[in-house]
Amino acid sequence: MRIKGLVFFARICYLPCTVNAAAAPTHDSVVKRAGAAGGWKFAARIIVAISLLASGAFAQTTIPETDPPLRPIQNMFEPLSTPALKIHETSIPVLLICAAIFCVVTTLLVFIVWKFRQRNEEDRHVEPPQVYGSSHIELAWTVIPIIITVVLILITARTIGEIQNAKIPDDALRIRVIGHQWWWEVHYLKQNENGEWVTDFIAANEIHVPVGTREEPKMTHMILESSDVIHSFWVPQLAGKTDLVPNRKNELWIEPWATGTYLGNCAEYCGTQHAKMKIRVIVEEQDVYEAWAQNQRTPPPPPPANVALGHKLFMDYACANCHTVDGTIADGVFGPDLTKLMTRRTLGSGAVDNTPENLFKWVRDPQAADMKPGCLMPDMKMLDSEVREIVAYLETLK
Amino acid sequence: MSDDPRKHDPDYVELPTPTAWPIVTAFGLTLLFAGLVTALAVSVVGLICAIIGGIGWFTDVFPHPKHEYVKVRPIDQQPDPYKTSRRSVSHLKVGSSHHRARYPEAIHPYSAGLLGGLAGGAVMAVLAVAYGLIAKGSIWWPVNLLAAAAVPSLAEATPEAIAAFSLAGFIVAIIVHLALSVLIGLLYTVLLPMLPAKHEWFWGGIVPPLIWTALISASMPMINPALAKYVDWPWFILCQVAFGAVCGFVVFKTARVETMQSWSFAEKMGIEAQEKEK
Amino acid sequence: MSAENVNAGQPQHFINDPADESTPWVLPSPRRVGIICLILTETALFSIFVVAYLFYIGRSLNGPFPADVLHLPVFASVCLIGSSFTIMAAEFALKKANHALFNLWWGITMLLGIIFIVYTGLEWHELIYEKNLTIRTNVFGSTFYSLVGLHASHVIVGLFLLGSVLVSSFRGKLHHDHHEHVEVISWYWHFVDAVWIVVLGVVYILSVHMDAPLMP
Amino acid sequence: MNPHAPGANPAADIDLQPVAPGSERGSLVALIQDLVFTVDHKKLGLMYFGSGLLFFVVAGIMAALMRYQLAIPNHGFLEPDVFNRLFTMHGTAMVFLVGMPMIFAFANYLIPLMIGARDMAFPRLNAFGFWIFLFSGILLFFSYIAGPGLYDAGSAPDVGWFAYSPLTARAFSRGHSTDYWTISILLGGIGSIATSINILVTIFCYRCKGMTLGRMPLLVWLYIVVAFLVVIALPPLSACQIMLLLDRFLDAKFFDTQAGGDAVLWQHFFWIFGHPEVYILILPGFAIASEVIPVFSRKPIFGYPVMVAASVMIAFISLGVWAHHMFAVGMTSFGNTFFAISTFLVAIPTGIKIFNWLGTMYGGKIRLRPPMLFCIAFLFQFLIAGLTGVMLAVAPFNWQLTDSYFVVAHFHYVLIGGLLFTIFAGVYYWYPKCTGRMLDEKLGLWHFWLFTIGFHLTFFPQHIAGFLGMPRRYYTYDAGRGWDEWNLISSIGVVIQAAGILFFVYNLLHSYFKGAKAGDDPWDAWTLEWATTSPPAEYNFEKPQVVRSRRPLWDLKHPDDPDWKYE
Repeated sequence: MRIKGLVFFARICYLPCTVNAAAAPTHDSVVKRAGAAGGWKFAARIIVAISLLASGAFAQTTIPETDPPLRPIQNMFEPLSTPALKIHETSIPVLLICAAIFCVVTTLLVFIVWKFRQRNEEDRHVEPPQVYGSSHIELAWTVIPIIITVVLILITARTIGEIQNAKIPDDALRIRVIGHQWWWEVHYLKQNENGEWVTDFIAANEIHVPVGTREEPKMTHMILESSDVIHSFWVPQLAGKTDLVPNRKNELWIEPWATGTYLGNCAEYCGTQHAKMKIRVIVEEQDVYEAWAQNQRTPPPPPPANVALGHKLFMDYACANCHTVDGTIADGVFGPDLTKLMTRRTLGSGAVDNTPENLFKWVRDPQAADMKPGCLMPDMKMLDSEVREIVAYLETLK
Repeated sequence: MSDDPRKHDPDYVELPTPTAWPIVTAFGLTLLFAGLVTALAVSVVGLICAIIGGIGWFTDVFPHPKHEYVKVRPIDQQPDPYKTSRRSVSHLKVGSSHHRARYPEAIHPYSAGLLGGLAGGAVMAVLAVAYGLIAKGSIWWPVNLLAAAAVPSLAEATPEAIAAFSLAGFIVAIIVHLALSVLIGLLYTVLLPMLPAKHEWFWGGIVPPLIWTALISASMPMINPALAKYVDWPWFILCQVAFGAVCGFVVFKTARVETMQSWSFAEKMGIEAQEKEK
Repeated sequence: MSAENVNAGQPQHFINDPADESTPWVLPSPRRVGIICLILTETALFSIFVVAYLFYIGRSLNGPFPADVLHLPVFASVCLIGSSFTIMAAEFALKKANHALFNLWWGITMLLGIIFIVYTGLEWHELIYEKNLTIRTNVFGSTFYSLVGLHASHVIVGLFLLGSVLVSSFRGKLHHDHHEHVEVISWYWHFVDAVWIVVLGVVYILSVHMDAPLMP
Repeated sequence: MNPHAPGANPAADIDLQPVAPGSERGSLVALIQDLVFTVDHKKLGLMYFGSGLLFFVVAGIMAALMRYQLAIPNHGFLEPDVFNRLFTMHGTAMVFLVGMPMIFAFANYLIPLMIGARDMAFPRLNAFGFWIFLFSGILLFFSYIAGPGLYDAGSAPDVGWFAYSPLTARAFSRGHSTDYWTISILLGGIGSIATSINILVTIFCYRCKGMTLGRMPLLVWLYIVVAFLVVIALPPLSACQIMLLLDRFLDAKFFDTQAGGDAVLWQHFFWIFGHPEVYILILPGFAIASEVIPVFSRKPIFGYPVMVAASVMIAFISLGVWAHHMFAVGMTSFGNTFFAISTFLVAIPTGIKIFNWLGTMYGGKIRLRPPMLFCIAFLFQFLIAGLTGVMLAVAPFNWQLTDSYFVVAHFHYVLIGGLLFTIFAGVYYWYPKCTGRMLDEKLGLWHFWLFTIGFHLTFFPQHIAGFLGMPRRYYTYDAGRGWDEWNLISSIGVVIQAAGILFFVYNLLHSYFKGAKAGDDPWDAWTLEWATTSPPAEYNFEKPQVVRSRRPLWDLKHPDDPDWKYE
């Protein structure tokens, strides 16, 4: 009860704009928020609009709707998964203690400056009494912070243990996430006869996981690795961030209890397109998840005749050197696995939505300013007609 | 050089001679490294510069650092005698009759605080363990509940597990209990002299424990959920008061000091010293 | 401006204060404080390389490994550590104003240092050309050459310092009041020796007998 | 009374001895000659300040460009690589080319004056330290010009000021851009260490008669701590730069994860330097505040021994907290707990210091002049910075907050709210001493209010953007993530800050020529630098000084009631 009150307090204090966003996520929550916002924010939006016009910025302004609904506002004070909740519960006493200290010291400061400011001419000629210090008050303001520190240490130690040393239940979904410059490779794992965890199927950038409830949580356990530089996996409403370090295996777990498409980001600077290394964690009902996983496991049929040209171009150009399409000669590992490309909602790790036009523009030149300039996929300098053929082929990969 | 007559002349001041060798050396060193990212020739030039600079510098300071004598300014350009517009200084009411103070005035020695804290802590521990034994049949019950603030396995443990011995819990509980007892004991050395002279046992032994118990009860669900779940308030308060009473008593008896109850609050705190009344 | 005013500019009553007059004002020598700070900063530098070496023990993916290629440099170590004693002897001679003896001991110190450097050169030559261990071979090679090389470079700097003292001594420019310079240089030399003892323990003894990482 | 012209070299009209080359004023050549040849601690201090200010303006413009890019979502003003270079250079320049020279500027100018010495212990080394700092800065910025055009020498570094491996490996950072960064830091490090050794030796060996360690001004004490930290924390940085150079030029394997090297090792080594560096930068801020606040409150510093002890404690603890920058790299729970605890400990001495400053002001007669205003703002902002620091120390909370805009806000509150504000306070306080003229008070107030408002407008919203999951080092972001308004406000704040800085720079120039005459001791202060003329003579003091208390000038001004009777 108390905690709920505090949560509310924290929300009011810090985040007036997002109170209802996660409570009732809707398809157009972004637009709704704008409408519900106060007058000053409306003014801010006008300024945004003017600057947009003035600077000739790109047109993309909002994130389109998805199913399950998007959760674009990743407010860390609205956790929807166990580790994020534990962090949140730890943060509340910390915030309260800090707020209390802030209030006390600021009040003192303002009071002192006001009370003891030099007021009149007489003040100019008389020095105040010279006080060097006071053993007992100095002792007091040493001991009291130490006591506060002891309290903070206790809660911190407990929460670290609770999150880092959690047991992995038998029914946990296990996946391996491998960071690449600038995308995510996701291996869904299964246990083989020897009890080892081996790859079941491979996805990229969008991580589908089943939902649980707060009473009966469903854990998804991730092993985090990197193939090149250090990245960091961060979806604030699900868990704190953990780095993906080459040559190391880090762990992260989530237990989401609300469905939705959670937006996250790479949080460790990893090179040119660090900003467009976005994460989507799609939390869905168990049966929806199962259906998706089953589809991912199913090898694709051979390409239909009407896209044979596109298929050939894909294999002839360097595409196949970097990308894998199961059941074909394409087995490259530098780029995302494209076997189920059309089941994904974005291209380029969240750079743009996966629409036919965007797919065309992406294949034609991923380095274009409105795509992902600097990404490791080169501009292949293909003719538009060739691109169209390849896109037609890619559109069959679902 | 060392026999220069100006060396002991108060009208002359010895200063190091200006020199360009440091900048030459620094420049050479920079070029030496810059060659790595540009061309080898840059490094070569840099090395030569650095060596020349280094040698030049060496000759500057060896066998004796080069210096020159500068004549001091004429008297009318030298600094003014020290003046201030603030000739008078407000006097203190308390402490010495002078204008300034440091407040060692009269507080209990720190050792009294340590001792009081330890004594209070011991009594509190005995009471808590007694409660565990009587109410839950286990001396580890209170120990583990205290440790549950920091030990995750205890925070989510069943009552049986809390009643059982846990090494981690024991160590954490001992450290936390000792640390807090001593710290609060130290606070008592500061606090007691400021309390009203009458009924010290009440102001020192009962009131502070009640205040901090109220604070703890407000924050306990966040700081120690397990304790919040199983706490037995009458016993809990009894333990706190026992600590306060014992600690206060020990501190108070160790060395009696003059109380400051007649002083103003700021004076008690030692951060202000009032002016003497005219 | 009168003379009185000038005096008022100075803290007159302090100068007249007998308490101050009678207590001499002695401060530490700048050279000594300076060299202590320098040694402190060098210690910090070396400790990072030592930690890197310790951390990478047992982590090389391919050989050669320390046990395959390193043997204890007994003679070189005796020379370098012995030079700490000879430099003390030289200092002692300078204090007694015995310049000939000073030159002798100082020269021996330099000679011992040079022997050490020559030994290191030979060792490196053997490692690189016969045992195929270079700085790029594995993490052992990287940490070994950087740590030992850093130490050797300090020995070389030390030799330059020793040499400059010897040259000035021969040219007769080394006066009695330079004993502090000499002392400071000897402190640096002792420090270089002390580092070698650490390097010896870590590189030539510990890592030769370890094949698993020390740290998790 | 002797109204001598400000800036005039009093030694110039002495005919007996040719003094420093170029001390005859007027010709530009003479001036440059003077600057190049000088070994005078005051001139070097001013040169440190001038070059630091120059780099500050440059790095500030870089920040403004970045904020313009981030003002609105999906802004196309800057390319990703350009942006990445900007934040790398901004961070590197602000830490190594602004923070370090600024703290050395104050150290150089003030320490010899405050301890009654004629110059630094090693004046030539002092000049060397300055020049190598300046050249390293020029080399770093040269990387922009060198670009692909000159020798194909690469471009400005784009790996962040922390340059985490393996992003700096040849495989991920081609060309020489990272090498520029490494070499520049390595060279600058040599200068910083040399200067710090010089500071330590000066303080230990050149104090005037009677100035025991317990009677030194707090500023001098804090610089002992700072210089000590530089001496032991900078070498780890140099060591890891050497390793990186070996990796990049000789193909060594220190950070090569393919060859068994460890990427996290770099982070350990870097932050063993990096965290003490924060205290290296902020302690001089504390030092300035500890001089200004007493003088403007007309009281001695409250609890001098405790202030000294707290500073030493901060330095000591700061050497054992580095891995709190690395809570997310996957340390063991033991490691995380250890570093969380050690970090909490820093809060204790820091809290003591804040309370002691408040204690100094309490019961005083506070003159609200620009130096004091900046110190009061510093107290307020540093309080916020300290509290957000406590939040970051809570390791689980840190897993959410680290690498987000919350951290950006936090360390800007530390370094701007803490260091820069105290530097401003120091400039307003000691400008009269350096030039003989007062800074204009009205312009100072404009500067103060504009900069303070702009600062909070810029950096406070970033806390909230961080709470909403906005990561650092993003050149662009999508609309609709809840970040838009906060970023826009933040960018607007920059304009106001820039206006404040304009007032400041204008004030510096304007007052140099037109400011009111200051006199020797305009603030009625108590430390030895005010016992000489403004500006001081080349040799600082005509006669050796003698002190008997922490406030020698108080003793002289109140001979009937001197301090030394009580200390």
